[in-house]
Amino acid sequence: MSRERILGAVVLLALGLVPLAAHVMGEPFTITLATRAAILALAAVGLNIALGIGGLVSLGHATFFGIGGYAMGILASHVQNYEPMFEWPFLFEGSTSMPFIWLVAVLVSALAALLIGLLALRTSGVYFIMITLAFGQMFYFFSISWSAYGGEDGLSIYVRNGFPGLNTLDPIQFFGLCYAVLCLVLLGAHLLARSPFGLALGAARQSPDRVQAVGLDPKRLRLVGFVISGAITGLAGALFADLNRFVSPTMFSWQTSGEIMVFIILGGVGRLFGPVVGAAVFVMLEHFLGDMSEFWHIWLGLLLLAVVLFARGGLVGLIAGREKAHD
Amino acid sequence: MTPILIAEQVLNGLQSGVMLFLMAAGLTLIFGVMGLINLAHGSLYMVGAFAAAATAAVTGSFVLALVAALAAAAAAGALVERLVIRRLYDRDHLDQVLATFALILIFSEGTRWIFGSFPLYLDIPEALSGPVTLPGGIQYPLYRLFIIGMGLVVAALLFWLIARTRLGIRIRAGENDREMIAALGVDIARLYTLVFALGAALAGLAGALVGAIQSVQVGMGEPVLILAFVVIVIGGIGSIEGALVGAILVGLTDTLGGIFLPQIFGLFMEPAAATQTGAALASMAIYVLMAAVLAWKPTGLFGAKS
Amino acid sequence: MLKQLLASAALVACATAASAEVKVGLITTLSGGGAGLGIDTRDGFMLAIDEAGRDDLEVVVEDDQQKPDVAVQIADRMIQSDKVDLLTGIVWSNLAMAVVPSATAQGLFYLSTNAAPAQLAGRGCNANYFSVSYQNDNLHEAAGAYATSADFKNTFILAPNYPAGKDSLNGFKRFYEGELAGEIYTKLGQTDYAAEIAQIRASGADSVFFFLPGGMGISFLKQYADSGVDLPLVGPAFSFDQNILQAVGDAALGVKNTSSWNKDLENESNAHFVEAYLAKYDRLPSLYAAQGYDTALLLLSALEKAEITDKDAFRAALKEADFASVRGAFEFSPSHHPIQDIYVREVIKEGDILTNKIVGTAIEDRGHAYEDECKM
Amino acid sequence: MTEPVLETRGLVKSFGALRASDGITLDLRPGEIHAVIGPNGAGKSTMIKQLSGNIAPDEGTVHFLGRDVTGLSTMARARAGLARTFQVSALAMEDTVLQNAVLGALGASSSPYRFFRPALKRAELRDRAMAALERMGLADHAATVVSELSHGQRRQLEVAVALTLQPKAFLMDEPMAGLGGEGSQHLTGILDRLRAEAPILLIEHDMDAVFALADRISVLVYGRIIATGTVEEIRRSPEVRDAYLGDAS
Repeated sequence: MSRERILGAVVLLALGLVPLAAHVMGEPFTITLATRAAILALAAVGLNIALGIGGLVSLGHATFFGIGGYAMGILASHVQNYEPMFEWPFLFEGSTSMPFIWLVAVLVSALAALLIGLLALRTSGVYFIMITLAFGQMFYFFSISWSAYGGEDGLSIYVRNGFPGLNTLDPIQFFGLCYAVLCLVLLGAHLLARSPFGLALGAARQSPDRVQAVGLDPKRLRLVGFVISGAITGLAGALFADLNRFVSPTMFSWQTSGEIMVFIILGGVGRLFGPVVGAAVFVMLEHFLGDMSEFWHIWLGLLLLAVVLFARGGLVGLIAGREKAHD
Repeated sequence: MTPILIAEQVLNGLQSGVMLFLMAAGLTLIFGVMGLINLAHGSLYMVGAFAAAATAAVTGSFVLALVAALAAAAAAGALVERLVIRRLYDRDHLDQVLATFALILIFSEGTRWIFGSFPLYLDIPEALSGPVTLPGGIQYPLYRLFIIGMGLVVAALLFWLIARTRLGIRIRAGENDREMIAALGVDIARLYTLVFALGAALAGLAGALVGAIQSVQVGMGEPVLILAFVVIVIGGIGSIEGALVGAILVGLTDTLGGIFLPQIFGLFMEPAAATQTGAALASMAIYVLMAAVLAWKPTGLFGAKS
Repeated sequence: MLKQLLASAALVACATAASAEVKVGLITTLSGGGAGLGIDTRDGFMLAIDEAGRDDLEVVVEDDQQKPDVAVQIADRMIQSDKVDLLTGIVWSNLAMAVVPSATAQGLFYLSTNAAPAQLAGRGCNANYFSVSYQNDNLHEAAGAYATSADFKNTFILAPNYPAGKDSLNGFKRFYEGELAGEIYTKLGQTDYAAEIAQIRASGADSVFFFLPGGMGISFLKQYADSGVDLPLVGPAFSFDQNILQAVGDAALGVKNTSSWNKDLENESNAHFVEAYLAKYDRLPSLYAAQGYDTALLLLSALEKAEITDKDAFRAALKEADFASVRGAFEFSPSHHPIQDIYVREVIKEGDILTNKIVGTAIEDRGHAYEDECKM
Repeated sequence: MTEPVLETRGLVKSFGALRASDGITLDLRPGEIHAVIGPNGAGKSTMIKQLSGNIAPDEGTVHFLGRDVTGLSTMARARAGLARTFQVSALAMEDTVLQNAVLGALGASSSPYRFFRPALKRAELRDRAMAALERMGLADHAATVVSELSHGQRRQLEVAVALTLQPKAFLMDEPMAGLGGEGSQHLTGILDRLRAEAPILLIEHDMDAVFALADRISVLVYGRIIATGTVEEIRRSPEVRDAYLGDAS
C-alpha cells in the first residue's frame, strides 16, 4: 500500500472513531462537528471529480450544494406545513424520507449540472471559472427573491427527516448515516478514477487532442464528469440541510463555492482522500481558530496562502509525497 | 414612463457601467498580460474607498482623498504582487483562484481590524453636490455626471496609454508573446508589478469615486468584483475594448432591467406579484445576458478565438 | 493528531461546563459587514450582566458570522456541549428562524434582543420564546402611523426584495391611510439607488418611506440627499442608528425615523444606561445596545424570582417583565412580545456628532398584528 | 488499380490572404507509405489538420475508405479507422504507458462510459494495449509514467496508441521529430513493418527516413503539390530540385 492510501485510511478511520469516542464520553457536539466534516468532505469529493480528474475549475459548485439543500427544504416544508406540493396528476404532499429526498437532490442537481455544463463547457480556462461563478450567483439571487420558500430567511425544518430503521435525531446515528454515505461515495470515486471513464476524463484534461484522436469526445466526457460531480455535491447539500435542519440562500453563495474548493486544495487536488483531509482540517480550524481570535479569517487566509504557495499537492501531498499512486 | 425618466435611467446605467469599466479594465489587463485571474481585485476597490474616506476625514479634501485612494490601492497592489502574485504566474488557474481567495479573507478581516466594523464616512465635495438641469429638463446629480466624465477620461487615457506609449507597447507585446519581450530585454518583473499596480489603482479610484455616494464598508468589493467578471466575460477576457462595451452593456441591463421588468410584468400581473417577480428576474438579468452572449460567442464579444 | 485535538477540546468543554449554575449562550454577529450590530448587542447585554455581578452566571459568546448555518452549528454546540439553559443575541431574522424553532423545541429558553419575525409571533409562537425588542413590523407600522398623522397623501415606498422587506412594506401599509405613489422592491445588498430615486422624482409622490438596513441605507441616504429630490423621508430606526449616522453624514439631518428607544428617553434606567455605556465603551449606545441591555435586565429579574431549572416558574417570572426597562413602561403580550410605545425621532447634530432626538409618539401601547394567530 | 484508402480532391483552405492549401489532391493506397515533404510553411500541418478533421476545408473533399468524410469530426474519423500521431507528443503525461495505450483501446471500443470495473483490469482493453506496446518494444515500460519516458520512447508510444485503434490508415505528423540518428533508425524499422497492416501518410522532415521508407513521395510547396512519384522520380525531378531540394542541399 502506498503512503497516500495508508494516510487516507487513517484519516477516514479517525473520522469514524472520534465521534464514537465522543458518544461514549457524552460529547454530542464533537459528533456534530464530525458530521459536518463528513458532509463537507462529501461535497468536495463531488467537486474533486470535476476538478481533480477532469481539470474543470468550477467556482459554482455551491449551485448544486444549494439545490440539494433546497430539495430537502422544499420537500420537507410541504409536509411540515400540511400544504401538498401538487394535487395533479396525483396528490403529492412532499416527503420527509431521506432516501427519497436524496434521490430528488441527486436528480435535480444532475439536471442543473447538465444544463449549466452544456453552456459552460463551450468555454474553457478562465471563462469556465467565471461562468460557473456567475451561474452560482444567478441561483443565489433567485433563491433570495423566491419568497414562496422563505427567500433570504431560508426554510427551517423543525424535525430532521427520517431514514428507515434509524433515529436520525440521535447525533451518532445521523453521523453514522453520513459517514456511510461518504464511504460509499469514496469507494465509488475510487472506482470511477480507475474506470474507463475516469481514464478517459483524466486524459481529456491532460491532452484533449489525444482523446479526440482516439475517437472520444472530450466535451462529452467533461459534461458527464460535471454531471456526476454536481450530483454528488447535490447529495451533500441535502445532507447538510438535514444536519442544520435549515436551508438558506447562503448555501448558494460564491463563498460556499470557494470553501468547497478550499477543502480540496488543503487536502490535495485529485487525491482520493484529499477532500476528506481538507474538510476535516477546515472544520477543526474553524472551530479552534474561531475560538482564539475574532479575526480568524486572517489566519485562515494566511494558512491557505501558505498551502497554495509552498505545499503543492496539499496536506496529503506534504505527508504522502508528491507523486500520486499509479496502479 | 416619460422620455425624461428613460433618459435619466440611461444616464444611471451609463454611470454604473463606467465605474464597472474601471474595475473590469484592471482585471482584464492583468489577465491579458500576466494570465492571472485575480479574485482579490475587489479588495483593492475596498482599499481605495477606505483610503479615501480616511484621508478625507483628516484633511477634508476630496482631491487629496482621490490621490490617496490611487496611491494606497497602487501600493497595496504592488506589495501584493511582489509578495504573493508573482509566485502564481506560472501556476494553473486553480492555484490563482485559491491564493487570491485567501487574499480576500486577509484584506477584508485586516481592514476590519484596522478600521473597525462600522462603515466609514465619505461625502461628495461641496462643489459637486446637488443636481443640475440638463437639456430637456432632466434633473441629474452633478456628481454622477462627474463620475461619468471621470470614467470616460480615464478610459481615454488608458486607450492612449496602451496604443501610444512605450509602456503600452510592452503591455501589448506581453499579451502576445511573453518570451519575445524577455528577449527584447524588458524587465518583465518590473513590467508585471507596474501593470498590476496600474490595475489596482484603477480599482482604487473606482472605489473612492463610488464610496462618496455609497457605503464605505468591509465586503463592499466582492459584489462589484463579480459584476466585473461578468463584464470581462461578456467583453472577452484580455480586451480593453471588450471591457468598455461589456461594462456599459451590463450597467444598462442592470439599471434598466430593474426598472422596466417589474413594469412589464405589471401589465398582466397583480402589482405586488409583478414587482416581486420583476425584481427577482431583474437581479438575474445580467447573468442571462452573459449566458446569451456566450451561447453565441464562447470567448466573448471581443475575445480572441480559442 | 485529529483525535487528540478533538479529545482535548472535549475536555476543555467539560471543565468549563461544570463551573457555573446558570449558563447563557449569546449568539451574535461579531465579524463581517454586519458586525457593528452584534458588537453593540453584546456590549449592551454584558454591561447589565457585569453590573449585576452574579458569579453563578456565565455567558458564552459566539460569532455567527451572519451565516445561518454557522448560527445553527453554534446553537447545537452551546446546547450539546456547553449545556446552556438559555439562548439570546441573534440580530438577523433569517438566523433567528434557523435557530429559534429547534432550540425552543428542545426545551431551551430564547430571549430575542432584536430579530422577531412574524412566523415566531403568530403561528410559530412558543412558550419559551420571548421577544424583548419588538415584533419586526412594529417600527414600520409606526412609520405608517406617523405618515398618516403628518398628513402624507401620496407616499412612495421601497424595501429590499426579501422577506423582511415585504413585512416592512406590509407593516407600513397597515397604518398608513393615504395613497401610494409607488411601491418597489430593490435588490438585497444593492448599493446604487439612482434608478429608484429617478422613479421617485417622476412619481409625483409627496413623501418617501424606505426600509434599507445597513450599508444599503447609507448609500440610499447619501444619494437621495444629492439628488435634489427634497420630499420628506421617513423610515424605521435601522438606517439611523448611532453607528450608521456618522457614515451617512449630514445627508441624514432632519430625517424622521421611528424607534422604540432613544438615548434621550426620560427615565432613570435609561439615564443610567446611557451614562454607564458611554463610560465603559467610550461611544454612544445604539438601539441594539439598548435592547441587549434590556434583555439582560429581564433575564436577571427572572433569575431573582425562580431557578432556571424550574422551567414553569422561570417562564412565569420572565412573563412578569419585572425590570426597569430603558424604554420605560414595558409588558409582554400573551404571545410574549412587548407592548410598548413607538416614538418618532429626528436626526440632529449635537456638536459634531449626529444623533437622534425624540419628537413625538407614533403609536402608543403597540402589540403586534399576529397575536390572534398565536395559540399558546 | 486498387481503390485508394484515403483520398483528397482539390482541398483549399485560406487564412485571410494566405492560401495555405491551394487545391491539394492526393491519395493513399493500400500497403504503401506515402510521404509528403516540403519546406517549412509549405502548408503541411494545415493539410494534415484537414485530413484528420481538426479544421474544415473551404473547398474540396476528403474520402476515406470510399466514403466522403469531409463533414465528419476528428472523433468520427478516428472511429472510422483513421489513426494519427502528433508532431509534438500529445499524451497523458501523468498517466502510465499502459494507461495511454488502454485509452486508445478504449477509443476503438468506443465505449468509455463505464464507471466501475477498472480499465486496466478489463482483459479486452488490456490485451489490445499490451499487444501494441509489445510491438513497439514498450512492454517493459508499461508501468512507467509517461513524463519519465525518454523523448524517443514517447514517439514510440505515440505510434503504439495509434496501433491500438487497429486503424485502416495512419496519419503520421513528423514521427521522427527530435529523434537522434539511432532512434530514427529504430522507428524507421518499425514503420517499415507497419505498412503491411495499414498504409501510412507520412509527413516528415528527416529525408533519410523518407527515402528509406516511402513508396511514393509528394512534394508540397506553397500549398500545392508540385510533384508526386517514386523516390527515384522525385530525386530526378528538376522542379523539385528547384523548388525544394535545391535550396535544402
